[in-house]
Amino acid sequence: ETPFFAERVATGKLPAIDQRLPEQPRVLDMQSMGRIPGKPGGTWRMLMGDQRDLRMVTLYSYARLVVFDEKLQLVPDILESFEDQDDKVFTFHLRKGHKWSDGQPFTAEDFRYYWEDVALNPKLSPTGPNVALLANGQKPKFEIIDPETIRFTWDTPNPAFLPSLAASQPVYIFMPAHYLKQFNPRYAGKDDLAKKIKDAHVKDWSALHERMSRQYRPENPELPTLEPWRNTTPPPADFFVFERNPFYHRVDENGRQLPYIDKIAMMLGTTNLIPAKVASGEADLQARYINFEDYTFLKHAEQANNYQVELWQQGYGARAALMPNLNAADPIWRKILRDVRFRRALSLGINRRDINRVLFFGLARESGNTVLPESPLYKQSYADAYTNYDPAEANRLLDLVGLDKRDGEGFRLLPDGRRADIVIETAENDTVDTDILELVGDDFAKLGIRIFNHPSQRDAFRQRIFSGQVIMSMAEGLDNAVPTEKFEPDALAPSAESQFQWSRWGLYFESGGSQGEAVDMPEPQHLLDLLHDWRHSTSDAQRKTIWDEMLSINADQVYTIGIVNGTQQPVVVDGNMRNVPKSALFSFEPGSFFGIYMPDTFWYDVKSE
Amino acid sequence: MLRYLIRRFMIMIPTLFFTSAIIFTVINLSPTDYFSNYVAELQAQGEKADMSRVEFLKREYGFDKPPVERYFLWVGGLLHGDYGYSFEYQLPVKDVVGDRLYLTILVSFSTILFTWLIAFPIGIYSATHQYSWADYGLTTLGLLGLAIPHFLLALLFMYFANVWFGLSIGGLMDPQYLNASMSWGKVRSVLAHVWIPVLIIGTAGTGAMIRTVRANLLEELQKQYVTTARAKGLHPFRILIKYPLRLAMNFFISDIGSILPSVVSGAELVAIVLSLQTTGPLLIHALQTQDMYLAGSFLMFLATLTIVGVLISDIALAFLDPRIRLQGGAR
Amino acid sequence: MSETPDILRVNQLRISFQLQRGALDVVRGVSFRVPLGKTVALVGESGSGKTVISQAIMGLLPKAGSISGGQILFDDPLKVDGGEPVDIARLPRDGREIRHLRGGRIGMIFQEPMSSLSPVHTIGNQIEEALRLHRPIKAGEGRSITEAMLEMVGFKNPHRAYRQYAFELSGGLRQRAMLAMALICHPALLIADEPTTALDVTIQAQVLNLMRSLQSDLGMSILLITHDLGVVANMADEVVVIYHGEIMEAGSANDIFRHPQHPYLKALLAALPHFDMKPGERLTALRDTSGDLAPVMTSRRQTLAEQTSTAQPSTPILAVNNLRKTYPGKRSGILGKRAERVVAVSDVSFEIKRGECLGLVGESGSGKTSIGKLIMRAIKADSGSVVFNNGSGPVDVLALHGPAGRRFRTAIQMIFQDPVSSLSPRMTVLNIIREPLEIHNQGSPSEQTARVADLMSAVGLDRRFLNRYPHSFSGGQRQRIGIARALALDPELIICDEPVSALDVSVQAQVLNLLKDLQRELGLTYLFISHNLAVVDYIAQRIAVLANGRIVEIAPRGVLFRSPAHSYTQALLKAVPFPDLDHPLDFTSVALRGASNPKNWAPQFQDEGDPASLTPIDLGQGHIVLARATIDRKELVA
Amino acid sequence: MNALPPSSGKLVHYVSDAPFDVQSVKRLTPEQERVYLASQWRLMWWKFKRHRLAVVASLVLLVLYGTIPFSEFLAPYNGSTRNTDFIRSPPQKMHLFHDGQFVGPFVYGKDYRLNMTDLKRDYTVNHANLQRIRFFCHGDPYQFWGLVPADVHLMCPADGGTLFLLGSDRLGRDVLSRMVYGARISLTVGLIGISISFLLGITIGGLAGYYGGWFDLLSQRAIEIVHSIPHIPLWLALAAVMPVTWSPMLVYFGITVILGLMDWTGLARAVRAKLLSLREEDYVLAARLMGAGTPRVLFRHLLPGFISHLIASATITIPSMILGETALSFLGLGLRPPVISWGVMLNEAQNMNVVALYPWLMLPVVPVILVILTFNFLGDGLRDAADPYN
Ligand SMILES: Nc1ncnc2c1ncn2[C@@H]1O[C@H](COP(=O)(O)OP(=O)(O)OP(=O)(O)O)[C@@H](O)[C@H]1O
Ligand SMILES: Nc1ncnc2c1ncn2[C@@H]1O[C@H](COP(=O)(O)OP(=O)(O)OP(=O)(O)O)[C@@H](O)[C@H]1O
Ligand SMILES: [Mg+2]
Ligand SMILES: [Mg+2]
Repeated sequence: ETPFFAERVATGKLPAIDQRLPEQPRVLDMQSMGRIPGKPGGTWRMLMGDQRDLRMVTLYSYARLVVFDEKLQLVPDILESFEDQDDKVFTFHLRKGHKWSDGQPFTAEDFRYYWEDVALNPKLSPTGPNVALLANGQKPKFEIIDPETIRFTWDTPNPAFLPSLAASQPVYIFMPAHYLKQFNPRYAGKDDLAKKIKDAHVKDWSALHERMSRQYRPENPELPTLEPWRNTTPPPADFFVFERNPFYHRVDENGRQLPYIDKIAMMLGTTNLIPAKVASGEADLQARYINFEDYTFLKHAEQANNYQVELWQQGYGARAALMPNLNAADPIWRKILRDVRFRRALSLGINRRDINRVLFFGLARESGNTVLPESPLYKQSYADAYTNYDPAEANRLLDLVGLDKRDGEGFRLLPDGRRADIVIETAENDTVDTDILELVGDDFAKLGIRIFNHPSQRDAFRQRIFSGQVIMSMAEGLDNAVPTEKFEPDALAPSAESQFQWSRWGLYFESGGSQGEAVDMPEPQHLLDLLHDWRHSTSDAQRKTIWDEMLSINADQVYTIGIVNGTQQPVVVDGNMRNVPKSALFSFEPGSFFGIYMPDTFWYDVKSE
Repeated sequence: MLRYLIRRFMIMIPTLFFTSAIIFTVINLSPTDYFSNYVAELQAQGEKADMSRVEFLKREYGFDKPPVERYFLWVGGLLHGDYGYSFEYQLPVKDVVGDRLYLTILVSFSTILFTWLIAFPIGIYSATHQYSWADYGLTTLGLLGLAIPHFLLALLFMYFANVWFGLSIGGLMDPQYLNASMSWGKVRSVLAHVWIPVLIIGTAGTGAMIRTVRANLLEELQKQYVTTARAKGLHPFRILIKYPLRLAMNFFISDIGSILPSVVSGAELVAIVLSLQTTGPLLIHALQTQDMYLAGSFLMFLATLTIVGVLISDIALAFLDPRIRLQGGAR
Repeated sequence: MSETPDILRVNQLRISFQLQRGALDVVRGVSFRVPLGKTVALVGESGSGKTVISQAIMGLLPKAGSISGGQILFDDPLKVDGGEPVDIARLPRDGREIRHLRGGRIGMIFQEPMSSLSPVHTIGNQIEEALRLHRPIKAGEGRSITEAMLEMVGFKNPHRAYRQYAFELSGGLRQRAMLAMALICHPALLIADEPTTALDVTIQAQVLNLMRSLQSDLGMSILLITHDLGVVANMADEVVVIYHGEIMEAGSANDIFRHPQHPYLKALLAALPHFDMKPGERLTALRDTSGDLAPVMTSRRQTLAEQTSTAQPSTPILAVNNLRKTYPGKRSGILGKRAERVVAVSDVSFEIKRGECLGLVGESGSGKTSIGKLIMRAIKADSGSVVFNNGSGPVDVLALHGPAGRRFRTAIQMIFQDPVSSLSPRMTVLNIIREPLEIHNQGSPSEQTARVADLMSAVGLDRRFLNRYPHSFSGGQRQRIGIARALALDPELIICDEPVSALDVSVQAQVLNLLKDLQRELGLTYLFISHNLAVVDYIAQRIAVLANGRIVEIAPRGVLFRSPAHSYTQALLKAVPFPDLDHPLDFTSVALRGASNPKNWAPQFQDEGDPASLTPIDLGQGHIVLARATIDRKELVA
Repeated sequence: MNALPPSSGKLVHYVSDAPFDVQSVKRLTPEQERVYLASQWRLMWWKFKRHRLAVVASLVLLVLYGTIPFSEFLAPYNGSTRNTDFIRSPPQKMHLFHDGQFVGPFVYGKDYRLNMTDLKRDYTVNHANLQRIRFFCHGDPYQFWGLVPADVHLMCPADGGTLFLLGSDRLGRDVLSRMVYGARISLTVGLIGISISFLLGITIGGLAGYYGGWFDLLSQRAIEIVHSIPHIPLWLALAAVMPVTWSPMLVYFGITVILGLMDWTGLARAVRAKLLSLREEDYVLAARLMGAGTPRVLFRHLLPGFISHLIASATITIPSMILGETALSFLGLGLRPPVISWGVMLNEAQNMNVVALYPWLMLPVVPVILVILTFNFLGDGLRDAADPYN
C-alpha cells in the first residue's frame, strides 16, 4: 500500500490497493530497464510559464492507450493488448477492473461515448472526427465486442492510427462518459444543465462540455483521468498541485503501484526567471525554459543546491534551418529560390563549424536538416549533403543562378537590378537565433549577399509566410528527427501550411485543393506521391524505402538549409532523484520530452522520512 | 460645490466612453487575433491545434461579427459589471483577475507609501538646504534610482537577495503559500518578499518625487506668507509643516489621480521580471496573446481608476483648498 | 529730558547684500530711535532701504542680506529685571530669543497684504496661532480673544471673519487682519511697512485711524514706514528721512514739515501735488528729466493744425453714452446658485473734448478700469455706446471691425496701471516701442527705429537704453516706456489707467510733468484714471467721480474741490491726508464709515432701490451731480 | 552719518551735512550696469553658472554628444567586429607599469581555455604577453560619415593583440566600441521624440491656455484620456501597427515617434497652466489692444516667457525617452540588432547569467545613468536659471 493513501484507505475513503489496480496491471521490470525499484513519496517541483503548460504533465506522464518504448516500438499501455490486421482492423482489449481516477470503471462505454456523442456530434465537432480517425477520408466502423473489447475497422489501411494514439499529443478516442454525461443534454436533466451553464458563465451546453472535457490540458480538476497524476487545483492559479492517481495502472516488479512520486507542484511565473530559480534549487526535474546558454550558470550552483545538470540531446532535425520560401510572392525571388543551385550555394556558404564553436561550444553537429543518427533511418550522406564550407563553390553557383551582377559595394544584384538583400524572418526574439543569423550574415556577406533579421510575433510571422510575403525564414528543422518507418513522413513532403518552405503547397494539400497553390515542381510532387504511397503501404519494408527516398530527395534538393542539430538541452535533476537517464534524447515527438523515460518510475532516495 | 461635483461627474462620462473606444481600438489594432496566435504557439511546439475546436471557439466569442458590434457588446457588458471572458483561461475575466488584484493593490500601496516616506523627508531637506552638499548628494541618489532601468535593478536585486539572504527568486511569497488561504505564515511570507518590488518600483518614483517635493517646496518657501509666519515667531520647523508643506500638499493631492495608475503600470515590467503574482504580467500576457476581453477590461479598469483618481483628487482638493471649495471650481 | 525711554535704538546699522559679484551696501550707518509709545516714521523714496531696515529689526533679512555693522537694541518695557537691552543684530537667525521677540514683542505688518496671508488657512487660525505662541492661554480662550481682536481692528462680524479665508476679504480687510495678527500679543513695538499703499484714500484713513487708536489703547510704539508724506504728517511724532541707505534728516514732525532743511527733503515736499496749486504750476521732480518733444511734434503739429481747421471745436472727441457692464457673479452657497451679476459699470455717460484731460476718480473697485477697457474694447459692453470723433465724423467704437477697427487702434492708446506687468519682460525696449508700428506696418524698419529713438528722447529716456530689457529700468522709467509705446502711433486719445499709483512721489512728479507737457505740446486728449485726488487735481481739467459703477459727480476741477456737492465726493476729499501739519485728517468723520456705501450718503443721493430714480442734475459751470430728480437744485449746493 | 540721539532725550533736528547728490541712487555700479544691459540669455547663463553641478553636467553632455560624429574614430573596433577567440572575455585592465617599469599604456594578453565541465571560457591573464596600445593607428576600416573610407582609430590593440577594455560580448565584440556606437542612437532617440512631443504639447497646450473655452475643455479631456491609458499596451499596439518590413532605421524613427506621442500631455498641461496665468498679464492685453494677432501674442509675448521652462522640461524628458527606449527593447518592441543602442545592449544583458557570470555586459547602464543624471542636473540648473528676471 502506498503510504500516501494509507490514511484514506484506513478511513474507508478509498478502497484498498488490490481493489484499485486492474486485474492485470502493467508491470514494469525496473531491473531489466536498468533502473532501480524505488520507494514512494516526495513532490516533484517544476517551473512553468503559464497555464497552457499544464499540458506538460500530460506529456511527461505519457500514459496512452499504446506508447512507444525507448526503442520506439509500440507497446500497449492503458490497453492490455491490441491486434492490428493489415492496418485496417484494430481490436483493443482493455484491462479488466481498470478504473478512472475517481474509482469508476473504465470500459468500452467511454469509447462509445467519445465516438457517438462527441466525434459524431456536429455541435461539439463541427468539422467531424479527428483526421487520424479517417483513412482516405472514410470514417471507421466502431464496434463494441464486450465491455473490455472494442474494434475500429477501415476499408483502406490507416498506418497512422496507432502512432497517433501513441503520440505526445495523442488523439483521444475515449472520454470519461460517466462524468461528462451530466453536461450532455442527451443524458442530463434540463434544469440541472441549465443551472450548470449559468454557473459557469458560458453560452450553451456545448461550450460547457468542451470546457469540462479537456484531457490534454488538465484544467478541470474534476475530470477523471487515467494518468499517473491528476490535477487538484482549479484555475486560474499560479501554483498547481497534482496528486497521484490512486487507480493508476502501472506497478513495479515488486508490485508497488506507480508513480513513486506522490505529488507534482507546478509553479507558474516569468519564464526568464526560471533558470535562476532552478539554479537556486527550486525545481527537482526541469528542462523546459532552460537553455544551453544557462548551463554554466546552472553548473556553478550545482553543489550548493544539490542537483545535477545533465546535457540531453535535442531532437530537432536542425536547431535552426533557413527556409527559402518556394511560394514567395515576388516572382523574381521565387524563381531564384526554386533554383536548387541557389539553395545549395547558400548551404555551402555557411561556416557551420564557426557557428558551432561560437554558440554551441562545438558540441552540436554540423548537419543538414534531416534525421538524427539515433534514428534507424539515418544515413551520413543526408547529414553531410552540401554542409561543407565552400565559399568558392557557393560563389560559383550564385554566378550561375543569375546573380552575377554586383553593385559598387560588391553586393549581388537581382536580374531586375534590385540588390539581392534577403530579409530573414524569425518568430519572437530569441537571442540564439539572432546570433546565428548574425554569424550567417557575416558568411553571406562574403558571398555578396546581405541578410537582415526581422523577428516578429509568432502569428504575424506565420501569416506573412502564408501570404508569400516572406522570402526566407528561419525556424527549427524536423520536429521528429528520430523517426522509424512507422511514423508518417509527412514533414518531408508539402503537406501542411506550417511548412515554411512551401506553405501554400501545404495548404493546398491540407485543404484538399480548395486553398493554396497546387505543386508545380517535379520533385515536391514526387515527395507528395511518396507520402501517398506510405499512407497506403502495408509493410514496414515498403515504408522504409519510401522514407529513404524522401530523405535523400530532401537532402539533395536542400529545401531547408539546416545549420546544426544535435544541440544540447540542459536537464536539471535533483540530487536525490533516481532513475533519470544521464543522457537521452529530449524531444517533443517522439518521446513527450521526459514521458518516454517514464517519470512515474522516478523516485527520491531520501534516507529517513 | 455640489454643482462643481455634478459638473465633474458629467464630464467623466464622455471621457470614459472615449477611453473605452480607444482601448478597444488599441487592442484590436493588431492584424491577428487570439486564435491564430494560439494555433501558432501550438504549432511552434510541434503540436497540432484542433481546428474544429478553434472554429468552435471563434463562433462562441463573436469573432464572426464586425468589430463595432463587438465593441458595443463589450461596453454593454461592462456597464452590467460583466467584464467578458478570457479566451486563455476560459473563465470570466473577473475570476481570472481575482486574487491578483489584491496583491497588486498591496504592492502599489506599499510602493506609494514607501515613496512618500522616503521622498518627503529628503525632498524637504533638500529644499530647505538648497545647494548644500547634502542636497546635491540626496538629489543624486534619488536620480540614480530614476536612471537605472527598472528591469536591470530588479534583476540585480533578485540575484543578490537570493545570494545574500537566500530569498526565493521572484514571486511575492514562498511557493507553498500560493494557493493557501490567508494565514500568518502567508502574510509573513508576503511581507518577506514584497519589499523587493516595492524597493525597485519605489526607487524610480522616489527620485521623481524628491524632485517635485523639492521644487514645489522651494517655490512655496519664497512666498510672503512664510515670512509672515516667521514674523509671528514660529519655529522654522512648525512653519514648514504648517504652511509651505501644506500648500505643497495640494500638488500631491492633485496628483493622486495619476499616481496609482503610474505605479501600477510602472510595476508591470518589474512584475514580469520578478514574476510577481500581480496583474501586470497577466495584462502583458493578455495583450501579447490577444486575449482581448481580458486585456480590454483590464485596461478599462486601469483607465477608470485614473479617471476616478483624478475625480477623487479634484474633490479632495476642493475640500482641502478653500479657494476651490468656495469659489466653485474656479480653476 | 522726556519721560519716555526708547524702546528701540538702531545704532550705526549697516546692511549689505551679497550679489553675484561683491557686496552691495544697502543700509550705510543708519541710526535712529523709537521712543516708547510714540510713532516714528521712516520716510524715503522707493529702494532707499526702508524695508530692509525693518527686516533687520525683525531678524527677517533675506538670505543674501546680512548685518555688517551696528546694533539694534531692543529695550523691552516688560523686562523683569530691567536688564540690558537685547541687541537683535547679534541674535542667531531663527533662534529661541529672536522667536520670542518676533510676534510676541515686536509685531509687523508687511508691505503686501495680498500675499502675506496663507491662502488655505482661516484668518482666525493664523491670528490665533501667534497668540498661542506667545501668551499662555487656556484652551477655548484663544478663539474669543482672537475674535475680540478682530472686532477691535474693525471687522463687523468677527465671528464670521474668524472662519474666513484671505481671498474672501478685500485688500482693506486683509490689511486689518494683518494688523490683528501683529497686535494680538500686544507687542511693545509695531512695525508697519507701507500699511496703506495698496489702499485707496478712504480705506487708508480707516486703517490709519485704527492704528492710532490701538496705539493709544495698548500703549505701543510704532515704526511707520512709508513714502507718503501725507500719511506721515498725520501719524508721526518723529520722522526719519532716509535716502539711499543713509539718513538725510531726522527730527520731530514739526521740525520736518515746518523747517525742512536738507535738499532731499525739500525736493520730496516739492514733488507732491497739492490742491492749492495754481493752474499751470509745475511740480518739481527730484530728478527732472524733461523730454525733447521736438522730433515727435512736427508730424503731430501738422495734423493738429489740419484738424482744428476742419473739426468744429465743440464736438467732443469721445462721447460715452449709457455704458453698462456686468460681470458674472461668483457662485456661492451649497447649491451653487449663481449670485447676481456684479454691476461694474452702470449707465455711465460723459464726454471728453479734444485736448482736454478728464479725470476719473473713485475708490478701488468702483469700475474705473472697466470703463477704460470698455472704451478700448478690451471687454465687451452690455449696452451703451462709445462714439469717437476725430474730425472725420463720429464712429461707434463698439461696432467697429475690420480695417476701421484697425485704424481705430491707432487712434486710442492706453497706459497701464502697472508699469511692471505691462511691458513684455523678454523684449528689448526697442522692440516694445516698435511693436505697434510693426503691427500697423507704419514705415520701413529703419524709419521705425528712427521713430522709436525720437520717442525715447521725447519721454526723456536716453537713446542708449534701446537695447535694454524692461527689468533694468526703474518704475518711472518703465512708465515712460509705456508712454512712448502709447505715443508711437500718434494717437489722439490716451487712456491713462492709474499711471502713477505704483510710483513714489518723486517719480510720480516726473511722469505727471511729462504727461502734462505732452498734452500741451501735442494737443493730446486724456482720460486719466486715478484714485489719488491730488494727482487728478493736478493734471485734469474736469473730474468725474465714480462710485459703485456710476458717475455721481462731474465738474471742472476747481469747482469740484471748492464745492463738492455729492456726499461721496465730500467723503473722498476728507480722507485725503495732507502733508501738512496744519491740515490734519479728520479721522472721526471718515473712519469706519464706508464712504462708498450709499447708506452713508445724504438722502438726496440715495436711490432707494430704484437706480432710475437718480438723474444727473446740472448745477451750472458744467457741474453735474447725480441725485434724485425730485430734489431741488438749491438743496444740492447747500 | 548721524549720531544716535540719547535715550529718552529729546530728538534734535538732525540734518545730514554730507554732500547730496540727487542722481547718486540712479548711478549704477559697474556690476549693476552689467546686469542691466544683459539680455535674457546672458542673465540665464549667469544664474546657471552658479549651479556648479549643472555646469559640470553640461560639459559632460557636450563631451558625450561630441563623440557622436566621431564614433568610428573613437572606438577601438567597429561595432560589429567579432573576435571568435575572445568570446565573453572579461575586461582587460590598462596598465602603465610592467614589473615596476614604465612602458606606457598597455594591456596584458589573455589566454583562454575551454572548460568543458561547465562549458565556460576561462581566461587567464598572461603577464608575459605585453601588448602595447597603439594610438592614432590603423585598425578596422570604416566609412567616415558614410563617405570617406578610413581606418584610423584613436587607439587600437597591439598587432595581433586584443583590446577589450570593457570586455567582450557573447559573439566576441568589444563592449566599449559598441557603447561608443550605441551613443549615436541612444543620445538622439530623445531628440526626435522630444520634437514631436514639444510640437504637440506647445500647440495644444498653447491654444488651450490662450483661448480657453471649448478647445480647452476638449484638449483637457484628450489629455486625460491619453493619460489614463497605460503606456505599455499603447506601445504594444503601436509597435504592432508598425509595418514589419520597415528597416531598422525606420523602426527607430517609429519608436521615437511613439515615445513622442506618449509624452506630450505633461507638457501641454504645463504650457496651458502657464499660459492661463500669463495671458492675464497686462502686456498681453497691451499687445492685443495694439491690434496684435494671436500668433504674434503667442510667439512674441507669451512663449518667450517660459522658454526656459521649456528647455528645462526638455532636458528632463530626453532621459525619460532614453529609458523608454530601453524599456521598449525589454519588451522586444524596441530597436533590434544589428542596430546598436544602449537599450539593445542592455536588453541582451538582462538575464541572470550575465549578472552572475559576465557582469561587464551590464556596463552600458553606466552611460545611461550618466546621461540621465547629467540631463537632470542640467535641467535643474536651467530651471533655477529659468526666470532671470525674478
Ligand atoms: N533680497 C534682496 N537682494 C538684493 N538686494 C535687495 C534685496 N532686498 C532689497 N534689496 C535692495 O536693497 C535696497 C533697499 O530695498 P528696500 O526694499 O529696503 O527699499 P524700500 O525703501 O522698502 O523701497 P519701497 O518703497 O519700494 O518698498 C534696494 O536697492 C534693493 O535693490
Ligand atoms: N473680470 C472680472 N470678472 C468679474 N468681476 C470683475 C472683473 N473685472 C472687474 N470686476 C469687478 O468689477 C468691479 C469694477 O472693477 P474695476 O477693475 O473696473 O475697478 P477699479 O475702479 O479699476 O478698481 P481699482 O482702483 O482697484 O483698480 C469690481 O467690483 C470688480 O470686482
Ligand atoms: Mg519697501
Ligand atoms: Mg483699476
